[in-house]
Amino acid sequence: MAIKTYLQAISDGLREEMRRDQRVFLIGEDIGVYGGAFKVTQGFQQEFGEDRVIDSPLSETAITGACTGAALMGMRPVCEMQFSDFVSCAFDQLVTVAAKQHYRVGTPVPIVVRLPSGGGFSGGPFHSQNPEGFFAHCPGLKIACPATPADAKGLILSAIRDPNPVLYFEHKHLYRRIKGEVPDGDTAVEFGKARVHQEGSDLSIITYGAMVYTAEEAAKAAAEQDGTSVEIIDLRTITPWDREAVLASVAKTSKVIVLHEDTHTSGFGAEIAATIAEEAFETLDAPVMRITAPDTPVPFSPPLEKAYLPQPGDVLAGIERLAAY
Amino acid sequence: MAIKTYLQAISDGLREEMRRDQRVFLIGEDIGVYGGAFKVTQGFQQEFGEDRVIDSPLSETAITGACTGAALMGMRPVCEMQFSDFVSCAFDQLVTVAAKQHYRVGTPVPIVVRLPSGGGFSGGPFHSQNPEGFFAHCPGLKIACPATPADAKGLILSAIRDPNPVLYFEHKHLYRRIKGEVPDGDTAVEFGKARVHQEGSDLSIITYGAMVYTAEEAAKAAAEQDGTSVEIIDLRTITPWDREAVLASVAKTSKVIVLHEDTHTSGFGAEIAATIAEEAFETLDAPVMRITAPDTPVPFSPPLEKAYLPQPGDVLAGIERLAAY
Amino acid sequence: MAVAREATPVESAEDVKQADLDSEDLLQIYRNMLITRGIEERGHILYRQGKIPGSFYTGRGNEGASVGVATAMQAMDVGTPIQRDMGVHVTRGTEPWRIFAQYMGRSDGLAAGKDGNVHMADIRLGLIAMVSHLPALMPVAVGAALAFQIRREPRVAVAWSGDGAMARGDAHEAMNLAGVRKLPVVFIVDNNQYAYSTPNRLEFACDHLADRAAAYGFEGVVVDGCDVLTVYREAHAAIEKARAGGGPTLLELVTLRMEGHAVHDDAFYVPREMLEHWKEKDPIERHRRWLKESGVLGEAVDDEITVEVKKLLNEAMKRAEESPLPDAADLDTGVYADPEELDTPHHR
Amino acid sequence: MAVAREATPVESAEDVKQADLDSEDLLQIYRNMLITRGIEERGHILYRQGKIPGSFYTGRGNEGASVGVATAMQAMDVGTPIQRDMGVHVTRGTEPWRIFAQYMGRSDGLAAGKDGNVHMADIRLGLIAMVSHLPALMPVAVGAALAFQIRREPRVAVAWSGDGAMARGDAHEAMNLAGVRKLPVVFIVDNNQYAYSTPNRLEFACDHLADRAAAYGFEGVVVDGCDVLTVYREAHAAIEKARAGGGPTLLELVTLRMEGHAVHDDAFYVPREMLEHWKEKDPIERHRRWLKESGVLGEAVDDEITVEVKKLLNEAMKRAEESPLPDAADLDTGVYADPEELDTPHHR
Ligand SMILES: Cc1ncc(C[n+]2csc(CCOP(=O)(O)OP(=O)(O)O)c2C)c(N)n1
Ligand SMILES: Cc1ncc(C[n+]2csc(CCOP(=O)(O)OP(=O)(O)O)c2C)c(N)n1
Ligand SMILES: [Mg+2]
Ligand SMILES: [Mg+2]
Repeated sequence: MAIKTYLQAISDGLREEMRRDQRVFLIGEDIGVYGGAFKVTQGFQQEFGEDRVIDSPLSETAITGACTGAALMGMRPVCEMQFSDFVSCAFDQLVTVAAKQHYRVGTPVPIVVRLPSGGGFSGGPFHSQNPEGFFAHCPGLKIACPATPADAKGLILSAIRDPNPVLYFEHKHLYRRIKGEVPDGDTAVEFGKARVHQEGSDLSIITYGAMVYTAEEAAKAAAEQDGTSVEIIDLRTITPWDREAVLASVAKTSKVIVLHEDTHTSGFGAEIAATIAEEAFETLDAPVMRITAPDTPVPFSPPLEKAYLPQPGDVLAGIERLAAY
Repeated sequence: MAIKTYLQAISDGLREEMRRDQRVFLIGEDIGVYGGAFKVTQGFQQEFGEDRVIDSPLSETAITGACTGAALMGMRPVCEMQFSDFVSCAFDQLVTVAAKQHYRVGTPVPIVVRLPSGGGFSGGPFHSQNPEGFFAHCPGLKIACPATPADAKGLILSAIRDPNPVLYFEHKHLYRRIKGEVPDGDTAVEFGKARVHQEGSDLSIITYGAMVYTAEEAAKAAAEQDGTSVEIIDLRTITPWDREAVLASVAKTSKVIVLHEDTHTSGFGAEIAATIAEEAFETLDAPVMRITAPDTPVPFSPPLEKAYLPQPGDVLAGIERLAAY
Repeated sequence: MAVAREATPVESAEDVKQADLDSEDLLQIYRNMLITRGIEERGHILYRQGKIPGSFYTGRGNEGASVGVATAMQAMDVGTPIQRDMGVHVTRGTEPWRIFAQYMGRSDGLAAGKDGNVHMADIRLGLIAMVSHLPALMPVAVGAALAFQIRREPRVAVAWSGDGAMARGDAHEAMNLAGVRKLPVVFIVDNNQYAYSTPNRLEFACDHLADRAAAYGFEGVVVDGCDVLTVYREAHAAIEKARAGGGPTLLELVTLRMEGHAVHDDAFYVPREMLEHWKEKDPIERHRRWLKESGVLGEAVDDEITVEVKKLLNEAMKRAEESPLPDAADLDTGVYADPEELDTPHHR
Repeated sequence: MAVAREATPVESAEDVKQADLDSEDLLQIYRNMLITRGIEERGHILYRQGKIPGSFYTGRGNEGASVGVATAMQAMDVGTPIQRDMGVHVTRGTEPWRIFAQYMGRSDGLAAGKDGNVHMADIRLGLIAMVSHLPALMPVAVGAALAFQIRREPRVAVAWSGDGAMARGDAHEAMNLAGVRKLPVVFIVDNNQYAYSTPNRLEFACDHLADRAAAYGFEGVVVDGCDVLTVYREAHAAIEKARAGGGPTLLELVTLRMEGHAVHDDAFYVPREMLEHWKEKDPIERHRRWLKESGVLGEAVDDEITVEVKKLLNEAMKRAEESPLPDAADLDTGVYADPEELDTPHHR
């Protein structure tokens, strides 16, 4: 067990799996010589060679499509979008080709798309997005959004071993800011199993990715303020997502906030909220509250971006409102 | 006032607006000489010439991007995706370029993308989709899904005049099957105003597009069966959508089914259901029920496709279940 | 300005020998072309009888192009044939009855009714099932080639596109990546001069689509797609060049789409004279003539083959009609793969 | 095999006269290059002072290319400059203080703080604000050209791409559509030999990106991007050809990116000798030398211009710093346009 950054955990997971499984290779823009825009694959090309760590042309469609083809030939490709925002250029390859292949003709497409995502550093409308909500609507894809270093490693391992196309969202704001214990060795984390980030009894916050820490701060403030006990459920993966864990938490607390950094309308929070409202109708003591980014592009200038991103204060206000319901 | 097919209504709307406004032009695959895969623009090239009815190369990205550029130069472009499924190839141009332009720098992008959508004739996974759910998650786009000939015409007029990028979903199964009165002349239908397709008091069905008729059949059966009175709300546009009308109906009936042909998870139904559950928490007498296609690609073979598409019987069963709640 | 090479036609038996084809191969090509056309003709009838749901596409006029290329592939090679390439499926050994079952949406169709018509392939025969979105499998074929290159396997991927589909970004990104990494892939353009109703002149502005190869640093060749032997020779050369590490080639196979885009389309926009002219060039008739002139095919054998093909197809149709429709309960199976499914040969 | 033409350098004053430039134009080019570099140098300082949020990009080495092309455009023309093309904004009259305000995310920035750094443009100056996703504005520029063609206006659109971005599908679809319809558009490739850390040889496999023009049926020209006068001449010729109905041209302007991809990148992957070599070719120094040798620029005027530019930029920085940050209340305004916004000049 060692303390690692979130970024280091992803890097270690990739490296270990590449050592373990010759079929794994990486492809993306500037991931080789440069080691990736965020240096996740620094040193990889030296260790694994140019054949397994491929600096591709600026071609998200070709990168993604090539992964599908290589996967069909028995490889385990892992590609990187330089920023998750650019996955819009690979949308068709993911949604039309990779996602539907198995249903249509029964051939598995074991690919992983790494997606550095999220805001918080004035990246502006094209370097800050959380596009998971688009893909959550596409049957055939799986989606991981780790929050902790241990999950970052555990989920990248599972993603690579999964026989399906997996979108792996790695939150840039967590890369170097979040450190945590990462168990040594082969510690894959199962998809579809939520994690209780913190137990509580008065109210549940259902969230994932960087918002886990926003929830944590708000919960701490609430506890200090008037002893409100907040349970935080970290979904870890949103396709599949752990309805049972969510419903169990709601059954306990009867009040729930769904929190994400993606925009509001038709975000994955809508799915969670709709499901809770449907399945836990009898249990709920208050309407399910969604706290999300507003329905705008991600603005660049700090005062706007700060207002855009859900802040601990926003969540605290939500907790208070729900508690008073 | 004349009786027209849904297809004729779209065609008339386009033609009239092209006569009225020289800035309107059409671009798409096979829309000129051939008159479009569904013949919506038959005869248009003869009337308006090759400059205003452009047979483009097979290039959804270029078509959509070119519309944006022409719009920025003061034109009112209307493009056609041959099938709405192919809009996945223009995803980036819509979501990254067209949708964000006004927020970023204040320049309006008045384009319309026509999207023949929907299943029901063994089109299979790539000619039957209802991809509106993906785009409902993108701020900056507007989305229309007319169900009646009058709305088909009224909404295409509004779409062309709207200063924003509009996705106009025209349901292929309605093209020639649905006839109805279409008022003569310039009868634009406002975006964001739902239509009460049929009044009722026991239960509300919130829907749009072809599912309006599925709801109608089910409602009829329910009425005949035991006098259950179903109200059907046709949203007409899903961005923006008429929350007030929906909430007013729910306030009246206290029970609600959200129905769409798009797939379930993170479909627009989740947004509607989540919103109702949040805003009408005190009014609801039963959980909001979603009836949708399952989370699979659209299968080809008739028994599978029939099972895939929500049928009147499925809706009737939902009505019964909710009524008994 | 044309930059691609124009392939000279195969003329003599000597040419053919150089191309490594013996008499049995030449007859097999003939047989495969007949089966290909036979499947589509019968499919068309089944469609008119209401036995095939959805739409129906044929590749009449493209039998030489598709069979020629597939014949040049080795068993270990892989390909991503498209809507006019029934000949590829046939040549690589797809059983006709399964194709009819596919058309009819039956359980024994290659997509088991989940997908229809030409959206099919048998991965065990090295073919990857096309998607509608054209030409989205070009990058996929390039990825297969990438796998071969990484594993140092002497295998080649063959990627197909139509003339119209060459306008899409996927074609560009795929060919560019292949050129940069000198991947073992051969690009085939089925240039049948139309994309639905859109003629070549509204699709591209260079002389030949094969000219595009220069933009990606490899060779382009324009080939008469009605001449199966020339197609074979050029495909063989390109495939073996790729196998030897020589990188990609782009072969443009020029034909005319002899029927509508799909059966609902009477192709009124194709000039009648043009159709007449290309009818003369029919690839099956041409090959038959060549076989006869070259003494490879006598009347008797020709009759024998014709009867045999007819029998094969009639039995295939019968068997396909016996295949059950899928069960509605299968609707939501198979969206995701299970881990054990990775242990299939093509995944090792 | 190279197919593009290689532009011969402008040498004499005679050449220049033919290119329609008088002394004032030549000095204005010089001034614009100085302002361009000055803005980016000062921006870099502001960034290090923590006054610019996010990331920071410069186009050092590209001043000749960007100013040269923009000088060749007429006021009625439009363009979609990219991350190395500050010279285009400057040449077309964007006020430097608004660029600094843009960098700093202030209300007076061209994007009013909604977007940052080079993602900006003033549509009233005929420029369309770039998006990050490269080169997604190439089809947009083509659409502008389509509007001009439909309306029979003698206007030209200029579309920029980097060398790296040319690998993307958008570049292909845009150039193909432009070629097919012979649209009045000129494509500029800022080939600075790298895409972030990726060198040309991993981006494309043809000799020159300008060779690609042949794939779309128009002319490609390779130009020394450090030579502003040659850039001007070729851009002028291409733009006027387009205006006259001659269709598109692809100009590849070869330079070297003289700094990292953005300020966080020390560009360790660019060989030092290469940087040294290209430093000698600096476009500003080169033009200055040429002006002096041609007798257009004397010491006194040079000093005057230098002082004037310094003053302009210092005042601009000051003014920009006085511009307020946007109000959080503006967060959700402007997602949708209102109908009356269509009544702006560029929308008529
Ligand atoms: C991305 C995409 N857009 C539109 C279509 C609809 N479509 C199907 S086939 C076709 C024409 C294809 O032409 P070509 O590539 O020349 O192939 P052909 O059918 O002529 O063999 C079109 C437009 C499609 N399949 N994919
Ligand atoms: C579609 C897309 N993918 C990735 C990126 C990230 N990115 C920004 S600039 C850049 C390199 C661009 O290279 P080039 O086109 O040569 O322009 P240069 O920066 O060298 O001027 C990359 C990869 C992007 N902006 N857009
Ligand atoms: Mg064709
Ligand atoms: Mg570059």
